[in-house]
Amino acid sequence: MNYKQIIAQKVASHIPQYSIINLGIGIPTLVPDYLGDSECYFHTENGMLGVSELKEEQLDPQLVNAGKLPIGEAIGASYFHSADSFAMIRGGHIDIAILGALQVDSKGRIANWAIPGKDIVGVGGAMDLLEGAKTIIVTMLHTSKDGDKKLLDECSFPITSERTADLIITERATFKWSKSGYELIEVTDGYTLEDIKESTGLQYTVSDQLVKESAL
Amino acid sequence: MNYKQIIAQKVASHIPQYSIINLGIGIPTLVPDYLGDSECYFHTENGMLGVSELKEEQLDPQLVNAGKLPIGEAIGASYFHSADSFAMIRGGHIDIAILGALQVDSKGRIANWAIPGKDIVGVGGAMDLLEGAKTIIVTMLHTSKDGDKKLLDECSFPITSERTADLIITERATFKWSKSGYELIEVTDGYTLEDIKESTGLQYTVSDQLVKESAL
Amino acid sequence: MRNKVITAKEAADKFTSGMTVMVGGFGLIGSPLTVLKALEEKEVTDLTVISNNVGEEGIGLGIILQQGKIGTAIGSYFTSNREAVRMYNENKLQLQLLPQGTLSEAIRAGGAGIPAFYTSTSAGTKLAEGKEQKVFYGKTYVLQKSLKADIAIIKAHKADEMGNLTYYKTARNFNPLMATAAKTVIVEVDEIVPAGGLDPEAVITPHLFIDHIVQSKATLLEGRRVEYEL
Amino acid sequence: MRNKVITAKEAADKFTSGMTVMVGGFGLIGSPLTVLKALEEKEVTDLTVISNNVGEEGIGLGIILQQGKIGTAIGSYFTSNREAVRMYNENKLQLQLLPQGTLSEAIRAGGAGIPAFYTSTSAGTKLAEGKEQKVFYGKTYVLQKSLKADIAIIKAHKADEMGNLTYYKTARNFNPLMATAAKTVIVEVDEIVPAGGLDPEAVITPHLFIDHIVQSKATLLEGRRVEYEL
Repeated sequence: MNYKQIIAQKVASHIPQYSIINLGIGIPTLVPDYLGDSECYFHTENGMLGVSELKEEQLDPQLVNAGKLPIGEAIGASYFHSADSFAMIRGGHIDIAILGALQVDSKGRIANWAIPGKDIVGVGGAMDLLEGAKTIIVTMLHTSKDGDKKLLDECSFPITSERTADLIITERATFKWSKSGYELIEVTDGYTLEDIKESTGLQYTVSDQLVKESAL
Repeated sequence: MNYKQIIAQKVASHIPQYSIINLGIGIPTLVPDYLGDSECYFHTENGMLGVSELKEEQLDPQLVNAGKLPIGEAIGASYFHSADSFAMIRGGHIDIAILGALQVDSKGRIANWAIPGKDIVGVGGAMDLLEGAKTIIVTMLHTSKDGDKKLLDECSFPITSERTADLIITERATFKWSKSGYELIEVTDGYTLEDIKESTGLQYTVSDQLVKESAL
Repeated sequence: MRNKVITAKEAADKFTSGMTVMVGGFGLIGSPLTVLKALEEKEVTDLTVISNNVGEEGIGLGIILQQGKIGTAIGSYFTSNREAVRMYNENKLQLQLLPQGTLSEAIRAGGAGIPAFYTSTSAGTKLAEGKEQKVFYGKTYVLQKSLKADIAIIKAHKADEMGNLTYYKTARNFNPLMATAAKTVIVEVDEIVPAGGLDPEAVITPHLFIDHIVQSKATLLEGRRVEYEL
Repeated sequence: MRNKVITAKEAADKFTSGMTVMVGGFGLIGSPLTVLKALEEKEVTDLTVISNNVGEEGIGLGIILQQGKIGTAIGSYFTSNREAVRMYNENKLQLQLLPQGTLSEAIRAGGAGIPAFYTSTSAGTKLAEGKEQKVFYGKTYVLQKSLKADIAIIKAHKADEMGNLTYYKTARNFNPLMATAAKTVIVEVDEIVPAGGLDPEAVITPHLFIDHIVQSKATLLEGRRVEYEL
């Protein structure tokens, strides 16, 4: 498995059966591959509940997800206009949004829509999803290609919302938001607690449970 | 023709072809009988465009107008929920609302939802229609059964909206709202200008056109 | 697939005293008559009911009104149930009156994560007294806060097993809105079809809004009469 | 019945410089491609365009962007048309960015007679700077004013001759909203059927919103290509 697949598989392990899920572009779109028999329903904010994997014979240029990529239609699907779709999101009717992020900070805030010094020319549905989804799962590589930290004490990029992300899942580790901030609940085989400490700028505590597991 | 029919016929003469019309309960429901070949479309605020006359064989307890009376379904009808229905009304998409009123005053304001000293226990869609319809036509008997004036300098009943009514049509006369207030534009055969003056409390001017007609 | 189908009695058992409840329908039309009938047997008091009317005297929502289970009613037209007016006069019922368009929009807003909106409806009238107002483009608007509930009981025509819904003619009214604005949503339907049995383009309420489905055992007849097959 | 059918050229002739125009579609999906193509020949400048994106480079709305006919674009995601970004940098285009949910709700509000509403989306971010805010139940919300237009050009699947509309899959998107929020509404459709040819329960846009109907002559193909049969 490559890094993206590792992340997608870890995300899948945190998803309860029957969840209503909105998938962001990139790594999140791989998550359904790892859900196995668990029945979940996929929402896309351009106006559909019941996204399914695309089969060749279904290809329809007018049936796309929020990344404008072709998708399939599951049994029991439905279509709605953009205002109704975002009413679902903002109104708290989506169980889980799985998003990518450029940065996350110790306050649980994510940055995923703008880069300082570059023009701010697109936001899409990211802010609405962060405000409205009941659970936010962030998927991202732990560091940049150059090894720069992306899990920071404070985001240097503009934040997307004041809302805290519930889970941050990277190829190295999983952090869960709790009353006292992020808690490291899982480390990928092959990484040590020291590895995580060195590559992570945001403040976190180590879960009791995790310590036991890594002591094996 | 009885008084109600006289009023309904007069209203019909003011309705352009292809109008989208919302009919209040009572006299307004008689208006379609006098539209002849003029094609109009009827909206009912409980969620339908395309109300038609009820035919016996169509009787369906789940197909009703805003007065909860059974109606028919015209060709090209559509159904929608209450929020979309009132979005049409408030958003200015209904050409004409034909309403009953208890009182109208010199400022063009109508009172049709509450009576002083009685409990205020119902408002329905009256306020929304007054705010949103492009043209308001008020139908009413000129005076109460006891001869009390209902067209007054100022409403003694609580007003329904600050919005001015465009046309007031009674069994005796028609008043049209203009920049300088109401203008008497028509008097029913059998009534004199003096009759109207005596039975009307609201301020109005007499249209030049009307004076010519009544001089015949 | 999760089994969403429950009985009317099971639906009634989800009610507890003091709850805020949305009830679909325009009078008896599009009202969840079977669930309302089952509520007759449920001991519960001091409900706050959000509904356009409170049914008819002793029918539909009027059943539990008559039993004294409703403490407050929020709606647009109570005139059609004389019992509601009488109980209001006897101080046995609180009433909150909203214009019908403001009521329906406030329910939609509740489901759509909008805490408040502005409308010109009621500005300058008795119903706007005490409400926050704001001028936009020279015109006065009233601030209306959204409405939400603990439970919504609604009526639809068909449900598939997943909970996708279609409605029937003017029985649609407030139902699709209330489906979005409560923590628990119970729909009473004329017919339950298999998953995939409804046209995806014609689904009005997507299944994510629906928690429980009840098979209707009530038929609305002419003259505001109801026939139950219980 | 009034004849609402016009040609794409007649539709284009309704545009004048300086107008505010809503254009349906999520990128090219559900975009009125035939009318946009006809606008290529229409001399018009300084349009304010309200649309989620501004099409693709040189396709759809991108055609008239390239021609310099758009002065300001209001939308949620301009990143997908690099030409828009380039023109913005060269000061040839003004951009106003809104979150997608705020954009769609503002258009709905424009059509629904709601001058403004509150949303928590964007609160605490750069996009909320300079906007009026208000606290409800301890949380901060941003005031968003509604959007309206002089003309809306939208895409639907089928129209009956009266102008009732149905849509096709995810090509629905912003179209039903824009149908409600402009003084003149022009719909481009795949098929025109006789009055009464659509199921009243499945009509998404009732005919009262539609002024003109144009037969589509464009087909969206794989890979964001468009084929015209002009």
